[in-house]
Amino acid sequence: MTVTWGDLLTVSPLIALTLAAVAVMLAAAFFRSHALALGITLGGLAAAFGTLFVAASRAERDVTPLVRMDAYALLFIGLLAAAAAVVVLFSWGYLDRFRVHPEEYYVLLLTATLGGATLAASTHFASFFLGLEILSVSLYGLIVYAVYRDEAVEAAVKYLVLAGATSAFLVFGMALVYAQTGTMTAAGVSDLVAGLGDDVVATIGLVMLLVGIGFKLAVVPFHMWTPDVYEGAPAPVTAYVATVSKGAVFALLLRFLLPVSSDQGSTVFLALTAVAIASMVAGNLLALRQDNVKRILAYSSIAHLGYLLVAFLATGERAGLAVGFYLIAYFATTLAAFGVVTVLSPPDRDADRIDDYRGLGSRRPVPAAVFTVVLLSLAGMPLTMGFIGKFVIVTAGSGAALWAMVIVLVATSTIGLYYYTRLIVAMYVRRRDEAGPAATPLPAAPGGTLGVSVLGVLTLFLLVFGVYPQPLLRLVEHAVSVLPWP
Amino acid sequence: MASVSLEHALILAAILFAIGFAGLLTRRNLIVVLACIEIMLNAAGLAFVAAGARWGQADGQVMFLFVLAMAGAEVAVGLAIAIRFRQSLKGLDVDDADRMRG
Amino acid sequence: MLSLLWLIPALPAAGFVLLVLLNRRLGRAGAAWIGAGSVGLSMLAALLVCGSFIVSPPAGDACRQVLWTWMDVAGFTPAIGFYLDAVSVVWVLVITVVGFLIHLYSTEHMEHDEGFTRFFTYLNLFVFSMLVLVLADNLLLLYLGWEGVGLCSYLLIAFWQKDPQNVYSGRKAFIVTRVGDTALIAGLFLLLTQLGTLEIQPLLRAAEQTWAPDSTVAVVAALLILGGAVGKSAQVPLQTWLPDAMAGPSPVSALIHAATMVTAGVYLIARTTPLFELAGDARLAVALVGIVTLLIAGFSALVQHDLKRALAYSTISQIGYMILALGVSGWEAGVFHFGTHAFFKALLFLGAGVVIEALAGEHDIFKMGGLARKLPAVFVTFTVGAAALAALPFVTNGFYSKDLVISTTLGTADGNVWLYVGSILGAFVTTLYSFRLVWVVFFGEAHTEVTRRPRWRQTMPLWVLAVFSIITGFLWLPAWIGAFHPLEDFLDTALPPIEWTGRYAHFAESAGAAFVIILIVYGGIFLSYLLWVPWRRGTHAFAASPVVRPLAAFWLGGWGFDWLYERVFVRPVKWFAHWARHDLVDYVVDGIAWVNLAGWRTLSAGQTGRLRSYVAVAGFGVVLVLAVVVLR
Amino acid sequence: MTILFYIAAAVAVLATLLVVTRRNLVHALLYLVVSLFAVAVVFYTLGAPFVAALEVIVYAGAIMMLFVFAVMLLNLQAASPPRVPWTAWVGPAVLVGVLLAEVIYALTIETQPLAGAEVGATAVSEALYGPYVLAVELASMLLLAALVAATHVAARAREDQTAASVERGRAVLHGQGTASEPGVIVEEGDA
Repeated sequence: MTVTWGDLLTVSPLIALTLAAVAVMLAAAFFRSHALALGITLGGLAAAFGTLFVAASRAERDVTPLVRMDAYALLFIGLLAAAAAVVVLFSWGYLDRFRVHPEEYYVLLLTATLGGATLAASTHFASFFLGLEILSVSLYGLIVYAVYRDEAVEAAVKYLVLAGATSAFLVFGMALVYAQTGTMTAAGVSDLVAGLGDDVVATIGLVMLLVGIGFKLAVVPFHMWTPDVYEGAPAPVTAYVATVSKGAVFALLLRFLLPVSSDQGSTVFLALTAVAIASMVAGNLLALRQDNVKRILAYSSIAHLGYLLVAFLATGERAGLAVGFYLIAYFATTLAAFGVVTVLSPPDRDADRIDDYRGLGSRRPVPAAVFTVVLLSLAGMPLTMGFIGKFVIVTAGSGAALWAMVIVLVATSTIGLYYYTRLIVAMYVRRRDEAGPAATPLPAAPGGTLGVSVLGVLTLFLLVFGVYPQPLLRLVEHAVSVLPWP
Repeated sequence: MASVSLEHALILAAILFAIGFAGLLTRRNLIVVLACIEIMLNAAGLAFVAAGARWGQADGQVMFLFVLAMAGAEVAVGLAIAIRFRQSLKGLDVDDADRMRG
Repeated sequence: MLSLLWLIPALPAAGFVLLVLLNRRLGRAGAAWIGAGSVGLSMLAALLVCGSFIVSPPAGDACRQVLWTWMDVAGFTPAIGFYLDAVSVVWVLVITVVGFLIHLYSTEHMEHDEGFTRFFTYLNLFVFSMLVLVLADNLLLLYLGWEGVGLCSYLLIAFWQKDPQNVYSGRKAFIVTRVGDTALIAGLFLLLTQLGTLEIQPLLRAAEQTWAPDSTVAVVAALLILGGAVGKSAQVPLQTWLPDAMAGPSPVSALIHAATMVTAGVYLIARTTPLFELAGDARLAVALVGIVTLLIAGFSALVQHDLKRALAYSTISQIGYMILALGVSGWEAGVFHFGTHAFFKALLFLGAGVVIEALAGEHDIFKMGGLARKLPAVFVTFTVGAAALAALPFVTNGFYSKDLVISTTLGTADGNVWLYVGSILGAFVTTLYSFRLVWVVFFGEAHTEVTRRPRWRQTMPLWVLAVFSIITGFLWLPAWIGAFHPLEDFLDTALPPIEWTGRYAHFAESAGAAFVIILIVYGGIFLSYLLWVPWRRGTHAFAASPVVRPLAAFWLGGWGFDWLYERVFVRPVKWFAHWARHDLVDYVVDGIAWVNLAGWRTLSAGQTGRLRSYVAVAGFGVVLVLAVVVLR
Repeated sequence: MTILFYIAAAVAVLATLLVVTRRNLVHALLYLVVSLFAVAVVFYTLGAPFVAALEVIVYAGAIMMLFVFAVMLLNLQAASPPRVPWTAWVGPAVLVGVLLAEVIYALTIETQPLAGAEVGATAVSEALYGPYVLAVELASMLLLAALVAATHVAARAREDQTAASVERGRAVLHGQGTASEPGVIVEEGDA
């Protein structure tokens, strides 16, 4: 099997990311400059985005058994690259205050995105595993990037140990599946799932494989690290962990385990149902009276991944549409949420206490307004993308008669409303015992203009596609139609 | 040669995996915790080699190589973070790393 | 002209956006002009559009305007589109006219409030949402407006956020109505999955074609919709939020919690009439909700000391009448009572607002008194409103609509004697409490000094509403007075006409039935006069006494009313008052909150920050799933 | 050959048990080397001589070397957490015991033969540079990421060797010290 020039063109988005990472590293070796690193990174991400169209113009094809560049993969690679670019733009002002060399940060961001892109295109255990590990290892470096912060170290240790352990489960599961069936391809795994029956060893393999996936998605019971890592990592990295790493793994989940939803009595289906319900309940409950904004967002992300699992477990292309659209909405909202945290953060710590947000409506009206829209979208309020996302999930879920999950989804969304409005109230309502703004006002964070403008764009995105989601829905529908739906 | 059954190889892998996992659950020394992860990864690699041997394919061994690479990467970053961990917490007890909670 | 339909909601929306964007750059005058002006223009647009609709009805007696398709998911294509028929015409006219008058009133009422711009921002958003609700041509857009008005209601109840009690009231309103909203959302999904569309007209046609009368699914769908209506319209058992909602400014109480939003439930049921026609059991439930609510709330209103709370209970009670009318298939009667109620109840709340303002924030009616001479304009208009509420015969709109409602409880096939008697009793209580307010507030000794008098922007809306509270009744005269019923003819184009097919239909339609009501109303007014003017002290003592019987026997013994009065009146009142104060429903809500908090506490304690416990949780999960795998 | 497998397996299990139970870190790491050697032998008996060699060279050689370096670098003996009492093992042992029982039970339901043929270095290399060529490139990126991450963390850690320098760095960050040029503050603390 040889790789042709045509194949290289097809995987050019991945190559662009790789080259960009190497270029940033080489540039930093000779000439330390934040602006240069940022420029190359953005250029690399733009190239990856641009080459998507090159790849799209070629017939979708498998490049070796490892990756398949079809519309589905391209959509997700584009999403990941766009999210990474947003994170990069947020990082500019943030890292400038950071007082450590920022170049390695961009190298790691690019390698992590490469890992995510590999996952989105992966059709084989080897690319699955390597993509996941590139992502993980890059994230270790990113989470601990502010090495002088004790919380960052603590977060990185937790993430590293748990990621390592769950990767071991993942590989063991892969080995069991391979031992039992002799296949390592996505198609083979899908066939296996479709005709699983009572093959106990293969089922154990699949469950162990799901441990690795579940950890990355941060669903119950693999969710425990989420709040600590979200809190400890620098805000833009948290945005990245919350979006790119989860989105990429979810893309992969759909590719490998699509037929799980066709047999609602299978063990794997039941296990995932339990995971989805537990995630929705635990995530929303844990956020209820939490006072750290990053932790609130962490817990709410657990719940949102639970919602996504409901979409995944619904059958048919409608489920794919729900997953795709909800992920895009989730990406935009989560990026904007952590963008607000980033923009507000003073140099010595992240603006993550709820007290930092009291009276924000009058001190920093634009970030406050953005955060309000974001929270409303997370709560699923109409006229935001969050609502459309939740709506497509509920239609998919009720279309597949997943009533228990749909009911839990609706009920727990109501709980979610409580802590989202709590944040909004904190921003706009001044308590009586409070003389002025927050007791220890947050020092003004300099250089946030770029970040604030990106926030504006994200908010517009959330609102426009909340009112007129049609184009995005069509795009997602087209992308997911290439998957082998039963 | 063929008298070793696949099950026994996989059971060996499972035993090693389980021991590593038990260590992970029990030991508090970060270096030992990292070693336990290595044990688990190694056991998973062993399972892959055994699986490859069942089908007489090279794929199992190839996957083992990637697991090996990943284990190396994990340990390199892990030990670097461990050094920083020691400075930050004046020790290596992972149970001390509980300042963020709730 | 009908093509301007979209302008009606678009204008308040534009006002809202302008107020948000310009916010602090606007002075008070600017905010007032934009806030009230946008609704005023919207009213003009509504008058034009609805006028042309009435004068030259379009084909099919309805018009539909689709702006764009919102989304297209799984064959489900909700459009951003508006639908205008006789029912929505009534609501649109009431919302814009009453809305504009209340905006005008607010420019003076709120003039010294620091949140002036914020107030109009919310109010414009509310008017927009409410118009979307009643104009929506599909249930999804309707739900959008439904949630929008809920949000505005929450924001406006908690408008004076400095007092945590107000914020609490806002939250209570939000949460309690959410219970209903959940039922409604479930109903919408049931309809969507069963009938494949949420577009109201096709959906109703599909329901008629596919569902047999009284089939379970029709009943369940109708009951879920009723659940939503019960929450929004503050009906039993979800009525508890409305009295607390009076924490908001008076114009808010008038607009949202009397005239418009709380009648959204009535609108919803009227809008989905064919569904309820298919579901006899659901209709019965509607009627029962209505009758129980109107009685409970009526008795509660009778013992309130807070002027606005008394009016709030009366609102609950009057919406109970509307719901009752819908429950006995008197669809048009319910809509009629909505229209009349909107005017006189808005009038009463605005009057109450002036009174409270004049007395420097005093809410307790027993600390008012003697205001007839000091605030003559308010006295006259408030009395008109109270008379309309009490259904004073012939001259008030309340008489014509309530008479019609009460007649339908007996005259239609769904009606029966018990509902009739209940609604008559309710009417009696209504006269007692409505005139009690008049006697106590405007007569007797003055207890508090008047510190401020209203100017034209407050009195003008009062007069206009007072006029409307009289003349709107003549739109539908009962058959025994004359054959003048343009409103009925107009509503017939959208709703099934009232069918006088009940056992006692002949009596119900006759002047005899009206005579009963006239008697009840006059009797009630007279009794309330006696109770709160000449016998006031006795009434107080009587009500306060823990052992009522000997006193009541001595006091009313010669009249022979004592026994009846004590059994039928005092005890139930006390019981109801007690019941209403303890708010059983509150316990349920608190219980849910408690369970959630307990869950949070437990789970949060599990987040120990310790890595090893995190690994253990994950390992435990894996072992559990593998056990299922192996044991299956 | 079979007997060799079982002996090596027994050694591996025993050595691994000792790894996780020994308090002395250096001893534990040495047992880990033994365990890895034993697994290498198992690989050999499974007909995979290539990975057996790699296990010795990379795992037992290179990776363990990293561990030893870390131990030497940090004088970890002194920083070791308190001894784990035997009671701490009960919970994990039960949990893991159940896990193991489940997997072993499932594995013994049916018996699968091994192919029996040795898969040598040539076959592995052909696979590696045939269908897996992209994976090899990805692995290189994995190592690059690890390199960059480890360098960043370790370099900072070295610069921050003493607590005092950390404090100095913080003081500068909080604006109490002198910040001459953004981006090099922490180095300045050492100078």
